[in-house]
Formats: sequence, C-alpha cells, structure tokens
Amino acid sequence: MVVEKIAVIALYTTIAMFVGILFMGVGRKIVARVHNRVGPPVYQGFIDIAKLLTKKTNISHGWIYDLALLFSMTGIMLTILFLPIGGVKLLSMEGDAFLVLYLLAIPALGFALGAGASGNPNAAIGVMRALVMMLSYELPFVITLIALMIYYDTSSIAQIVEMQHAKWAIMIPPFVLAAAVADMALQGMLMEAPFDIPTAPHEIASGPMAEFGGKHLGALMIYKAGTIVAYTTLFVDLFLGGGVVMHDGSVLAYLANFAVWFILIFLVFTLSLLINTSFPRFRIEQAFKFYWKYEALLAFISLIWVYLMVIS
Amino acid sequence: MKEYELFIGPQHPGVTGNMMYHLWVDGDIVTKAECNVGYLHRGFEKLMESRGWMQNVPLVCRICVPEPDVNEMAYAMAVEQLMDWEVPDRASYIRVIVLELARIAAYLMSIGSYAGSLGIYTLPQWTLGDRDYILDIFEQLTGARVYHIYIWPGGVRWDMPEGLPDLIEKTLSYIEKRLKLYDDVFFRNRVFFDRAAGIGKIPKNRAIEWGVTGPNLRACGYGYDVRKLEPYAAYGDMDFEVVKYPELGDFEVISDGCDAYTRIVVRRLEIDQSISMVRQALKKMPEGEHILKHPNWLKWKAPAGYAFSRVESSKGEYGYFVVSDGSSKPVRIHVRGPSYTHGINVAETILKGANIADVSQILFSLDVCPPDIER
Amino acid sequence: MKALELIGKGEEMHGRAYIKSDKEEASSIIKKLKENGFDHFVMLSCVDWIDNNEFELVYHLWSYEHKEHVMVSIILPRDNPSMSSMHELFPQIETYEREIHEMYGVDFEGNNRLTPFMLEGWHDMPPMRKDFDSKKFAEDVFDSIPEIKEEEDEGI
Amino acid sequence: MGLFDGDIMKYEDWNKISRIASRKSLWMVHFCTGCGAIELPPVMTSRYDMERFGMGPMATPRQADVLLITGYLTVKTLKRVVNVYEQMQSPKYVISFGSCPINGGMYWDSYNTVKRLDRYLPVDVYVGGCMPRPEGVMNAFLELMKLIDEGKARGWEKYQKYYEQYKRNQKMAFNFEREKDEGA
Repeated sequence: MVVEKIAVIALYTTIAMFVGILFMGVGRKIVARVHNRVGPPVYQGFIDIAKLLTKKTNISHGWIYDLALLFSMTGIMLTILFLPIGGVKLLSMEGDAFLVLYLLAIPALGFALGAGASGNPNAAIGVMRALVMMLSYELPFVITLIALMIYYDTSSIAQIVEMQHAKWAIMIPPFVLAAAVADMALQGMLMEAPFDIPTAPHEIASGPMAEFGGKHLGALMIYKAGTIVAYTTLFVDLFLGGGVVMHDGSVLAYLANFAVWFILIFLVFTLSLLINTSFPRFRIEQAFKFYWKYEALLAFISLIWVYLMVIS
Repeated sequence: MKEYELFIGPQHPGVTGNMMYHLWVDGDIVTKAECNVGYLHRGFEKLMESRGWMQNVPLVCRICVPEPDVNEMAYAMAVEQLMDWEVPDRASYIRVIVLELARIAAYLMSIGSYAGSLGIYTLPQWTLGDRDYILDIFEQLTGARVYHIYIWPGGVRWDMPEGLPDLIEKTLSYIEKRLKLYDDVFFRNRVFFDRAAGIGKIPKNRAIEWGVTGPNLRACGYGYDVRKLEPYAAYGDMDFEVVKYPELGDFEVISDGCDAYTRIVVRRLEIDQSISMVRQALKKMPEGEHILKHPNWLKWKAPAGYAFSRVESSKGEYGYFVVSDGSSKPVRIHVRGPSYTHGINVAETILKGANIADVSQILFSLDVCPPDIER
Repeated sequence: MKALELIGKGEEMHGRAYIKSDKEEASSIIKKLKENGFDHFVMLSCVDWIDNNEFELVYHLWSYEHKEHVMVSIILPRDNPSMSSMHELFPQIETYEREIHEMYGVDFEGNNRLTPFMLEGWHDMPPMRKDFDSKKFAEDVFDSIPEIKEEEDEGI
Repeated sequence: MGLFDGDIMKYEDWNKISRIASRKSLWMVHFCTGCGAIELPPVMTSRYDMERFGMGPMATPRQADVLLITGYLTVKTLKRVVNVYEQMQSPKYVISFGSCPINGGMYWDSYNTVKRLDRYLPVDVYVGGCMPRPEGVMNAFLELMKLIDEGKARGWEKYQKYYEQYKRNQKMAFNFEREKDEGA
C-alpha cells in the first residue's frame, strides 16, 4: 500500500514537472505569436534544461547556494502533492488549505536564500523585491481563500473541489469577483508582467537569477516549471472545480478529469501570459499599493458578500 | 539596507549601449551617479585628420549607429560651407526624405527600447520589426541597410530610383496603421502612465543652460527645433509645426512636462510629423541634378576657414566643427553629439534621487547613444 | 551680427560670428554673451596648430533668441597649456574640459574632475595632439602582439 | 560517476546528447560591444526571429552560452569582454561580427581599437562585412550550430589549453607601455 502510494506520488510529481516544462515552451510560443513571431518549438523547455544540466563547468557559491535550490524544489513538490490534480487526492487532509499557504512561501524563501548566498547586489535587490511581492499578493489571496472556506464550510482544498461538483465556484456571483482578485494574485505568484518586478532584466539584470548558471540554472528552471503547475492548479482547484467533470471513479472518468484539468490550467496560464504581453511592469511600491488597496478591497467585498449569503 | 554601490553596465540590459553608470544607492534611492564612457572610443577625430575630405564620408556615419544619416548630412553641410557650394534643389529634397525616414527608424527603435525598459516586450518586437521595412527602403535607395554613405558633400550619391516613391508611400501608410496599434497597447496604457509620469524631471528653467536639445528640450516646453531655427536642406519649404510640451495632440497631458512620459510622447508625435514631411518632400521634389561636380578626390583642397554646421537628429542637436588650413586634409573635425550632455551631465544630475527601478527608464527616455559621446 | 555688436570685435565666417579673445578676457566675454541671450553652450573644442606651436580653444555658443552662432577663440601656448575652468557658467563644460584635458593635455584650473575620461591606463602622449602618430602607435602596440601558437595534435 | 565512465552510457554518447541540446538552445549575452549590435535587434525580433532556433538574449554572462563580439573592440571594452567570457560557463562560444575584429577594418590605424580578436579570445565563427546583414548573422548562428553538432566548436577548450598565451597577449594590450618598459 505504502509502495503503491509512493509510486503514485512519484508519478504525479514527474507528470507535473513534465507538464510545467512543456508549458514553458508553449508559453514562449504563445508570447511569440503575440509578438508576430514564429517562436521556438513547444519542446524548447526540455532542450534548454537538458543543455543547462549538461554544462561542463559549474560554479558554486557555497553550500547554502547549492542546498537552497533543493529546498525550493521540495517546497514546490510538496505543494503539488497537497493539491488535487484532476480530482485525485494525494496527500490531502483536513486543514490543508492553511498548509498550502505555508508551503507556498517555502520555495520563495529557498530561492531568496540561494540568491542571497550568491552575493550579487542585483540578486539582493531582487530577493528583497520578491519578498515584498509575496507579502503583497498574499493578503488578497488569503481573503479570497477565507471566503471560499466560509462558503463551503471546510478548510480542505480537496473538499472544496468535491463541493464544486454541482456548480463551479466561479459560477456563484461573489466568487467571480474573488476569482478576478485571485487571478491577479496568480499573476504575481507566476512573476508575470505587470508583476515581474523581482526578475526585471532591465532594472536589476534578472535579479535573483543573476549569478545562477549551468546546472543550478537548470534546477531553477525545473523549479519554475513546478511553480507554473502548482499555482495554476491551485487556481483551478479553488474556482474551477479542479477540472472534475465525472465522478463515477471509472478509468474513463479518471482520464477525462485529467484532460479537463490539463485544459483548464492551460487556459489559466494562457490568460496570465496574455496579461503579461500587454502590460509594462509596476514599480514595487505600486504593486504593493495595487494589491493592498484595490485587490484587498475587492477581496473584502466578496468576503462580506459570501458571509451575507451564508448567514441568510 | 545600508548604502551600497551598483554598476549598471557595460554588460547590462538596462543601459542604452556600451557605457556604464556607477550608482551609489541607499535603499532603493540613488544618491550619486557617475557616468563612465570610453568603451566605444575609436578616435574618429584623430582618424579623420589623416584622411582626405572625401575619405571621411564613410567614417562619419559610424558616429551614430541608430541614425547615421544625420552625421553624413552635418559633415556634408560643413564641407559645403567651406567650399561655398550651393546644393541642387533635387538633392535637398532627397536629403529631407532620407533624413526623415532615418528619423522615423530611429524613433521606432528608441520608443521600442524604452518600452522594453518598462517591461512590455511586445512593443520592441513590433517596432523593431516595422523599422525593418524602412531599412528596406534604404536598401533600395542606397544599397545598404544601416550605413548608407548616401549624402555626399555637394548632393546625394545617386538619383532616386524609379518606383521608390510608391514603396515609400506604401511603407508609410503601413507604419501609420501600426502606430494606432502601438497607441492602444502602450501610449494609452494605465501602467505606463503610472510608471513614467513625473519620473526623471529636468528642471525647466535650467534645461537650456544644461545643453538639453532635441525632443528632450521640446518635452520641457521649448519649441526649439534646428529644422525651424536654421532651416537646412529643404526644410525651409516644409510645412510643419514643432511639437512641444503642452500640445500633445491626442495624448493625455498627465504631468507638468520635462519627464520621461512627455519625452516619449513627443517622440511618438514626431513620427507623425516626419511621415507628413516625407510625403510633402515627395510631392514637391523638383527634377534636376542630384550632385555637384566634385574636384578630383585625391587633390581636393578645401579653402582655409572655420565651419560649423548643425542638424536636428532624433536624439538632439548634432554639430560639426570643421577647421581647414587649405590643405587636402582637415586640421580638425569636432563632433558635438547630443548624448554628450544628455548622457553625462544631465543624466548624472537627474539620476540623483531616482528609484533604481527607474534608472534604465530615465536613460532610455533621454535616448542616450554612447557612440556619439565617445566617437 | 548681434554677437559682434555686443562684444565690439570679431569677424563673420561662413555665417558664424568668430571672436578672437585671450585667456583673461574670455570668461568675461562668455559671461556677457550668456547674459545677452546666448544661453545655449554648444561645445568646447580644441585645435592643435602645430606649425605655430599653439592650441586654439574654441567656445561655441548659440542664441535661441537671435538665432545666431558665435565662436570665441583663445590661443594657448603648446607647452604647459592651461586655462581657467568655466563650469560654473555652464555645467556641461566640465565634461568638455575633461575630454580636452585627456586628448590634448590642456590643464583647466578650477575643474577638479580631470580624471581619465575615455581612455583607461593610457601612458603615452595625449592622442589628439598632432605629433602623436596613431598609425605608428597601432603598429607598435597591436601588431607586436604574437599569434597564439597551437600545437599540431588535435586532441582537444 | 558511473553515468559518465561508460557504465551506463558511453562518454561519447553523453557528449553527443549535450551537443544536441546546446546546439538548439544557444543563449547569448546581452552585451553590445560595438556598432554591430544594431543588426541584432532585427535578427531577434519579428522579421527574422532567431527564437525559432532557441536563441535568446540573457541578462548575465553566467546564464549564457554565446558571446557576441558585435564589431570593433576598444582596449577598454576588451577588459570587460575578457571578464564576461571568463564568467561564462563552458561549453561557451564566441561569434565575431563585422570586419573590425578580423583585421581592424576601417579602424586599422586607430590607437584605441584591438585589431585582431583571435589573439585575445578564441573565436568560433566570424561574420564578415560592415555591417553584416541579418541574413549573414543568421547564417553565422546556423554555422555555429553545425560546428557544435560536429564537435568542432572548441574555442573554449583552446582557451583553457593555451591560457598562458591568451593571458600574455591580453596583458600586452592592456598595459602596453609598462610591458614595453620592462622589455627594454
């Protein structure tokens, strides 16, 4: 039983990483189409990572720098395991919504640790910006999450997914507002414009990544691929019913749910890319103001609205 | 965080070419900036002293890479002043067409790279792709994409080929169509307003004293343009209004001028102006000779004297100071690049107190081009 | 021309006013021109007249008001040339003075930023002087650098 | 180290995978060393689009594989270029643009430009012309990909092997006067 469970977990993390790396290539292709270009092949992400991992030299900046990447990678994998993918529960339990919130902070912290160890002033600025960004987008995101938890009366993401069988959360009026807020928070989590502040190449030479190269950068890209899957899946689980369309537990249902999940995270990711291609980037204090002023206000309105719906 | 030092460049995407800014930063605020140039110093002025009057023509265009024709024009004008030549009318009109097309190309590039510095990579991709169609015109007219060596002392190298006016018209209407798209994506973008308004202000009362010229000066509200002040080529016959700060056409006036936003919008409006000027020049162009007869290039001697010529480029005012002692080689050619003041003294002063997030934005909005600082 | 009237001397040259001045008088002339509308400092250039053994500094000013260009010229001896700095009048003169200090070896008193500007680790004579032979220098320095000797085997 | 010694996979095969991957994903340093940089934007943007072949600009040398010497190099820039080159992680490649790095080009008698780049850095591919056209630039990239595929782009190995000679030449260019005094 345990062996089986481990095998399934290994399978799912592999699939998640695979999908993430594929999405990196697809994303570049989509962006290229907006730019009027042909763009790289969709499997470009795999080639890039293969190249980086087969680089001959490897410059390290001490053991914190090396371990920090593992730290991030573990964080993001754990996050994926606590999120139902296509309705399949891996490590779900009661109260995992809070756990996921904590887990989401780990990769960013690991990233910050590694970048800080590299000793580049650009990286230091980038890390500071990344931490401020995290602080900014978490407030509106947590409020929307609380709204969901109040409405569905549970603190388990898997249960939230299950309760959306009849009707996706986004079909309920207050959650349209909440989904919009969460989507902008997602934009910040994925570090896409207008919130690609921590890695702005023109300002701080790609920030935390400034000193990463070779195998370290390859590992970083895998981690980045993981974040794409984790964050989009979180959004799909919370607002789009986790992509579950059939509930009879058959193999067909399993495959169908998986396919729908894939399509949904792809759509969410595409939306974020399209926003990315049509906005310049904010300054960090503007981003902070945006999240804590407008976004938090909207999130609060949806929270009160949900509360009124629940008590009436 | 306590005060630390930051080097922007020479290998850095946030600087407008091969140059370096040494910043002292306190938290996010720049407390002191120092410009370090010389990475592109090829000693042009020295090389020109050992070459003949005609041999210098291919050298001068290398001084400004994004818009080489202004250099050819300024050098040709200075030599014409020394030789006391009157350029044929047709050549003057062709010169206007070439200069204005080069200006459009340079503005497209500078707007694109400015947008890139703000993080919207869609716009540079579009503008640089569209700029290539103008380079196609140049290729048909002059045979080269970047360095044309087309404007010679005494006229232009050869006459305009047949059918080129149609191609120019086609390209211009295409670019006009595309400009609308740029406006929607970038020039009416809320985030752009938030980022650019009030950033990198040049104090209005000191702008002239600091030697600010070109679109940067016009963004401060002074309607000074060399094309109007000292009309060269056929600019005297052209009908145009100088774009300056409060009159920004369709675009919103969201700040009190002198800032990055106004500088970029002025550049955007001058593309429209250049398009209309190319059309006028095509319409008014007379028939006739395209170049005066040159003396033998190897024995060409220019009369002794001091000549100064100035032209308006997309970056500001270009000046050529040419000294001749009556021999076949110049004694001294000194080039006044617009970036010389913008990139060093103005940038060093206005970067003080800026946020590091805005440093590259300010540099791109000043349109600093290092080759003309260092030469 | 307005500038010639204002200063009371000089000549017209290819449509530009050309005023000959000297070291002491120059700064008062430029100050006077600045106060009377010549408020755009175009550039400061230096000409090496090696046959007369002198440098000529040329201050270019432009007036947006009168639409007129004026050159103020100063002759300096070629040995130990020095001039007083005018960066209080126009801040960007500082940069021009730095360049001329580096390229011609002219000293500007009062300018405390005469640090290396474009060249780095330059030990030879200032390169823009006429007696500096750029071609010979290039041959001496860059052609003397040997090629990389490669061994025959292609094991690498 | 079983994977590399031939227990699982032959060293040659491993190298081949590495070459196939790096051929299709060449990242270049964002460093405009000279006027040739003006023809790079058209190559990277929508008209010619080098991203089709997996190429893209990178902000820092650590992340990049290809160093483009876009045109003439002044002595002052050469110092930075050597720094950037040494920061890059091998395998790394150098492409030189235009005629100036080949033999000095039109700056053959300038006192401040380096005349022959191959005496200071190992160059894999040269593009001739002033300016090289975007087609020429693209051709150079494709040529480099071919060389990598055949295992012939070994400039970085050459740099390691003849490191003393390269360093000596660089030093001679940087401190010419001092060197001359010591020699005399």
